[in-house]
Amino acid sequence: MAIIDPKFGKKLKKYGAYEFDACYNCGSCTAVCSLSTEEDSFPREMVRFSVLGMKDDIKSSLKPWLCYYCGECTTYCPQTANPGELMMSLRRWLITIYDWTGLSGLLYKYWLVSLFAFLLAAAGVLVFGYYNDYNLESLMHYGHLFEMMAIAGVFAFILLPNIIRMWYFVILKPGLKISLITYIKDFKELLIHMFTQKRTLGCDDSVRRWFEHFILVISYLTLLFVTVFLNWFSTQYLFVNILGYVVSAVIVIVTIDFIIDRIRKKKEISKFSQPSDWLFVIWLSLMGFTAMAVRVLIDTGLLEKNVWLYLIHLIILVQWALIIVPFGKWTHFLYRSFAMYFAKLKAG
Amino acid sequence: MPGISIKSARILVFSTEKISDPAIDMAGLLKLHYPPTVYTITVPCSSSIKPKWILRAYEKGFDGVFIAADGSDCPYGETCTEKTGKLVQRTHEIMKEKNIEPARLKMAAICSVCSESFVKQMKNFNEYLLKNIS
Amino acid sequence: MPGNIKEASFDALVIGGGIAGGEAALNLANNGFSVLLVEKDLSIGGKMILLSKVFPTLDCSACITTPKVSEISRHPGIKIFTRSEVTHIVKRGEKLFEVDITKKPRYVAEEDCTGCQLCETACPVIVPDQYQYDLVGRKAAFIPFSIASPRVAAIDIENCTLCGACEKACPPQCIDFTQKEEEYIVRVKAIIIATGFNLFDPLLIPRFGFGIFKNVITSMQMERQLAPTRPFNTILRPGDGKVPCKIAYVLCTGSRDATVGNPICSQICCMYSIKQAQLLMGALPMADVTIYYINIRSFGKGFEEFYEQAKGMGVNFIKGKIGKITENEKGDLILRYEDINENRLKETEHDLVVLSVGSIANHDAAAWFSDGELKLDPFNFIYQPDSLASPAKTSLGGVFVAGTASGPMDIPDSILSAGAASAEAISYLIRQ
Amino acid sequence: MNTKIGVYICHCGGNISDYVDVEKVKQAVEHEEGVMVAKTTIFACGDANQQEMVDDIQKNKLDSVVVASCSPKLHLATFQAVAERAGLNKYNYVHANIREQVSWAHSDNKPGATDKAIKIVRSAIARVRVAEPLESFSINAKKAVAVIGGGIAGMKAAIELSSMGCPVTLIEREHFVGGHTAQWDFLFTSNETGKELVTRLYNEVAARENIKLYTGAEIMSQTGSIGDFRLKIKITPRYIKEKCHKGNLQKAIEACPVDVPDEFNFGITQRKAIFHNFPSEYPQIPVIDIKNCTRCGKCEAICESIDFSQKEETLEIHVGSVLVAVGFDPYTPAEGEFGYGQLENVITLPQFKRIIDLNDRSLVYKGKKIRDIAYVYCVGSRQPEGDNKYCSRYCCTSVIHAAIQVKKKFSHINNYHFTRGIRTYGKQELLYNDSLKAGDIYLQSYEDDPPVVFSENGKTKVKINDILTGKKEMSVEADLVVLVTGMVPRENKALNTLLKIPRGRDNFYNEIHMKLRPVETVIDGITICGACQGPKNITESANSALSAATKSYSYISRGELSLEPVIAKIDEEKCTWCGLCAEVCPYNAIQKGKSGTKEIAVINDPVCKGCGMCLPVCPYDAIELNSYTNREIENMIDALAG
Repeated sequence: MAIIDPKFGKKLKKYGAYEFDACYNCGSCTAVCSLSTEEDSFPREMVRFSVLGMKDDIKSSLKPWLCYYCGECTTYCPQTANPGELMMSLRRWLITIYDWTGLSGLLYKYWLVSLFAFLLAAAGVLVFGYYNDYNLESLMHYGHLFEMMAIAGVFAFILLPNIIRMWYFVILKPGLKISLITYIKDFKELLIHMFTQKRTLGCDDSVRRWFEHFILVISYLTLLFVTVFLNWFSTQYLFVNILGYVVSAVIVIVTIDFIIDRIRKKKEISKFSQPSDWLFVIWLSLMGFTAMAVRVLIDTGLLEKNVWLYLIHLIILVQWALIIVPFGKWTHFLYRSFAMYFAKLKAG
Repeated sequence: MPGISIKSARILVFSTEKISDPAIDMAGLLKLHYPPTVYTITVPCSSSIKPKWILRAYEKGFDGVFIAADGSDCPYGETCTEKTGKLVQRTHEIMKEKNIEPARLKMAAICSVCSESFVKQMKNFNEYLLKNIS
Repeated sequence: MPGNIKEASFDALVIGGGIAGGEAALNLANNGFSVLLVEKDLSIGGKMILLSKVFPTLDCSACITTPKVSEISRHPGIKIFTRSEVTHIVKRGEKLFEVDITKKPRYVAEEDCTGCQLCETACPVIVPDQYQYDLVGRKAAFIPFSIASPRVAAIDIENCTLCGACEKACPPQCIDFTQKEEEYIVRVKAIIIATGFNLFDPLLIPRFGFGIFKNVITSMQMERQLAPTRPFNTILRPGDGKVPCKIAYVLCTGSRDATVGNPICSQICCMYSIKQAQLLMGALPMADVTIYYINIRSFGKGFEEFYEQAKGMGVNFIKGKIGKITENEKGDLILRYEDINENRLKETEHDLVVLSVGSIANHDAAAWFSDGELKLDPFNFIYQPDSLASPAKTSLGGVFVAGTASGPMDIPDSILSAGAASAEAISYLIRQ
Repeated sequence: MNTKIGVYICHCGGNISDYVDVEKVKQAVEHEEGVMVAKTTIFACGDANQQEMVDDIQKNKLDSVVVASCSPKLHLATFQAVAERAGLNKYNYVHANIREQVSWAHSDNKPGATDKAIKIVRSAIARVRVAEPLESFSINAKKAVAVIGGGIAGMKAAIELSSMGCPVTLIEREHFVGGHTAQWDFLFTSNETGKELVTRLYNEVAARENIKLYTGAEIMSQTGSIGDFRLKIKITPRYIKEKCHKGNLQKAIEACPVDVPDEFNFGITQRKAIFHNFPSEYPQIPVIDIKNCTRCGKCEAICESIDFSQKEETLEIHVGSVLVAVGFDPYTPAEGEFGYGQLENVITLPQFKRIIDLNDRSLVYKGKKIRDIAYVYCVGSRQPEGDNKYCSRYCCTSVIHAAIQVKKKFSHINNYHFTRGIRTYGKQELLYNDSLKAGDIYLQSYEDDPPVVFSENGKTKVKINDILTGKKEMSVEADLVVLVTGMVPRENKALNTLLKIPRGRDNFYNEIHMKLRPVETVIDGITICGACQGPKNITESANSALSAATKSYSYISRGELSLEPVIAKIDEEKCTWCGLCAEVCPYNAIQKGKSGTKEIAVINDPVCKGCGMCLPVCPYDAIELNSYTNREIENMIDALAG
């Protein structure tokens, strides 16, 4: 027997869902959703679970991740209950639930905590710079080292355990029995979705959105690879250098387009922006921009005299790698891909 | 000219002012045809028809009498159907005594828009009478 | 041309000749007051006279309306202006309103026309028949519908080619193309507004496919197909004239829907859909009728029993609002919805879809008065400042509202509301 | 016997003449017995022809007229009026339908149609030959109305009738007016409270000189018929003459040693045997509940206005019409229905509304603070098994409104609605939206799977298989369970027996026709309105009350009533009073009477509706119906057969 918990709905409002309790259960949202299927019908079910506060059912559900927010449900909701944004809020809430450290929750719910964390990261970089006498070479050396350590550390201590927790909530706890062979056989699902996000194409009018998102993800991953493993800032290879320029330029262009959308609020998906959404796009944009600027100064030989620019890049990088990637919106990239993988497993 | 040579039975219809009359009128409005030897006498309610009127019709040469009853729509209350039924029953008995085929008296509920059903009833009754009576 | 303006006085003006306006006019006239009844259409009787049967008694709508309509048109105390529109109303004082009315020409001498329909036969022009909700055509010289009152021809001058065929065919020679608009200034002591409602226009919801897919029709079109004065002798779907066997009703089309600006419930759609479903089960015994609903609102006297009766007859009720409708190559329609009872998305094929369109406000009335004297509610219905104790009163003394001009209502409620409006008007007229 | 008959046969502009040879019809009938004038005309209904008919009648001193044209539904009244204009009795006019029933119906058979038309015109002539002039008879109508029931509907109807200049006797069974509305706090659609609305209407009633209000009054007997009803009313005294001096009333109430459940609060509180309902109750004089009073005399000692010598009074009133507005009772759940009467925190919606009103700072019931409230819908309504199959219409809106009010008035309230589908029709939908947005939780069950109220570990819980959540079983621990009870007709056996207003399957009073005559009953002169006719909210009650007022007023406004003369008449010689006719009469219009010493049936003319149901049952053929006499019908049969 499920117990009704009206407090959950109030809590969810902190994650951006405002109107969902206006739902009168007509099912229009599910019926207009192009990703909803007979087996996986949403978003109404999630709206209903949220209204009644059925946390466990939401926790064990992959449906929030199956939604790619085309916004049609919100456009056609006769009660203006905004189911699309509810799904987004559930994703935010789930990120905090999967996160074993609990820090995500603090960052999502209290913007002051976020501010403090960002300032702390910036201060750390400045202090670090001070102890290195703002020596560019040393800074770049440690910066590069940090990049590698951060990737390894965040993945090993935060993201991997969180993915395991997600797996626990959606597969293990509900008692699903899945053979190892299935795990191996369906693993390609994870990679396909991680690199293509092809499910977005199921949303009605989303080829452009998918393409932007696709090249953003590819560029981001390439930039990561170029800077960390091919050491863009020190490379002598022209091809690598140009590749770095291209991908960072793509990142800047696409993120600026996203920011403009969020400011204009014309599309359903960009109407409601939480601090986490702003931080994500702006920092990604700044990442690309500062990386490109740093390399420009390297190529023009001016970086020696403008160490501050590298410091700014480093601040952005540290904030990105230690706050946004492990605890912020970045994780949706991972969870979505895993959700598709798990969904495939569940479907057998 | 069609219709002239075809003989039709003479039928007297007792219809009611508020319910079956409008249906018979509408049959005409919709140009639905039935034998021209069907004649109508209007009464307020089908339960007000005296058996002796019905008997007189046979005496004077009518082949059949049809009561277009109000059914449950009767403005004078729901007992109308039952009462009309009773008077038909009683008339049937007298008809038997007088050696008049009881099937020559028919009753059916005709609602105020039952034009089609009225026409159907008339056609069937006419056929029946032509076949069995004269 | 002020010289041509005619003047007249009445005790009361009733605007709108539907069932509410008619009832109000009769009540006033039966108590000895002179009434002017103004109707903008060619016939009085409103929407009710065009309906099939009425819930929950299933008696014929025309059979209830036509005796009222003929009583109204024969009543010595009631003067009827059809095809006439009120343009301006000024309150000159206590119990004195000055009303400007334009009587538009019908190009037929109303008194002489016998309704023989010979002009109709003669007329070569065919246009969609608005009284059959465009299901069939009519002529440019036409009688609105067979039970219209007055049952008198009119010329649809916009579509008329002025060929003169009707003129030649008319036995009493009552067709008169020289008729002009007539302006009236009417002085009345009290006004009853009974302007009724408008049907929601389903073109505003493109995902339901009305106007795109031929076999998506409105409930009013189905109503006409079921009416005694129906255009075809059976039920058919417009796409190919096939008799449908799997019919769907889409409830709340344009009601309870903030996205089309009408968040309120239209109050009648559940019941008329259930009624049509019952009539369809009778007319097409093999047909399968499904009603897709959010909540069934069978709240009136005998309504719940009527709903149960429909379930007993085998009408399917599925809880879930239709999300979108698509068409396949056979012209059948695929309805996508969430079956709430089963908590899952479904797609079902139907060969005819009826959109149960809601009622929305007809806010003509506000414009007749200057400077917002007549207040409207947020949905453009006439505002009732004392809705509990005096529902017929409006924001302007001496002006009363009857029927659906003040909000969605079914027929019995409209008639009661008309009774209330006439009561208020009578005591207003009698009071010193 | 009419011997100067005018016959007019209409072409109807071809509608008739295209299929019926009208000239042949004319020739066939012009030599019929008694026919003086026979003409054909292009349009009989046209003004020119009407004038010609008037001239013919007057010039030839015609005594009767037949027009053969379209259906009598269209033009019977038109030609009756022509006859009257020419000075004839309108019953000396007979209409023959040769369009709908001849030319159109037999357009496929012109000779057949002509033949039929001839016979129909002949039968009309045969009928008119023996037609008798009839006078519609008028009776005096007493220009006064009795309104039974002093709730919102009754008061509103009384006020309106009084405005129309009609004296009203307003009869209320309780000692205070206002009905159930007086018990409600804020009302939906306005910010008015029930008390304020009652106050407003009562002040109107009190200000009208032509309204006489009796409280504590009941109808004892009713005789007469439309235009002339006589009602006997019994009035129980209040035993208090007027208001006590300042403050003394409160003291007197406190002094009373009797404690009985307070009906005004639906039994959730106690009151004394001397009591009033609320500070602004009307009339503003308290009452002594004499059934429970012990006559201890304590109140008498304190308040000088108390007067135990007051006696029950009866009085007779004479009115032309009776308007019944006796309202509803809230449904009382059976013992154990959803825990009612067994679990102490299970109450009904009316009780809940009183509790909201009676509590101030925090919501407390039976000493316990209330936070979680469960509302169980459709209690006593929409019962698949049981008497009340109907929907009570007002309850969804009423309970949602109450739930919103309780959240507004008190903090930390959680509302859980266990529904069977919300029916906030029309603009009331907005209220449902408000409540959703305020965070109220709605669950829904099937008709045959209602929620269950049960007690577990001393806690009251409600569980439901929620169809909105894939039929999951959901449960709530509730501090208070409110049973959303519907409306049932007010218990009033005596009145039902007296007035004999028919009741429907749902036991509410039945109108003649929901759409044609929505406030009239089959008993002429008696109108009904408000919730005694079926569940209604206040606005709808007011609408029906005003409608009923109009109808009652139109019966009597002219001071006389004109009744149709098409009624049954008794042949005194033939009648032997067997009583069969009286048995079948649906209107009780036939009674045993005397003609000299002979017992015969007597028709009460104003009550007879002219249905004729009595005609065929008479074994002696002693009853005839005006305008459908044996002679007329038999003449027609003969002519049609001929």
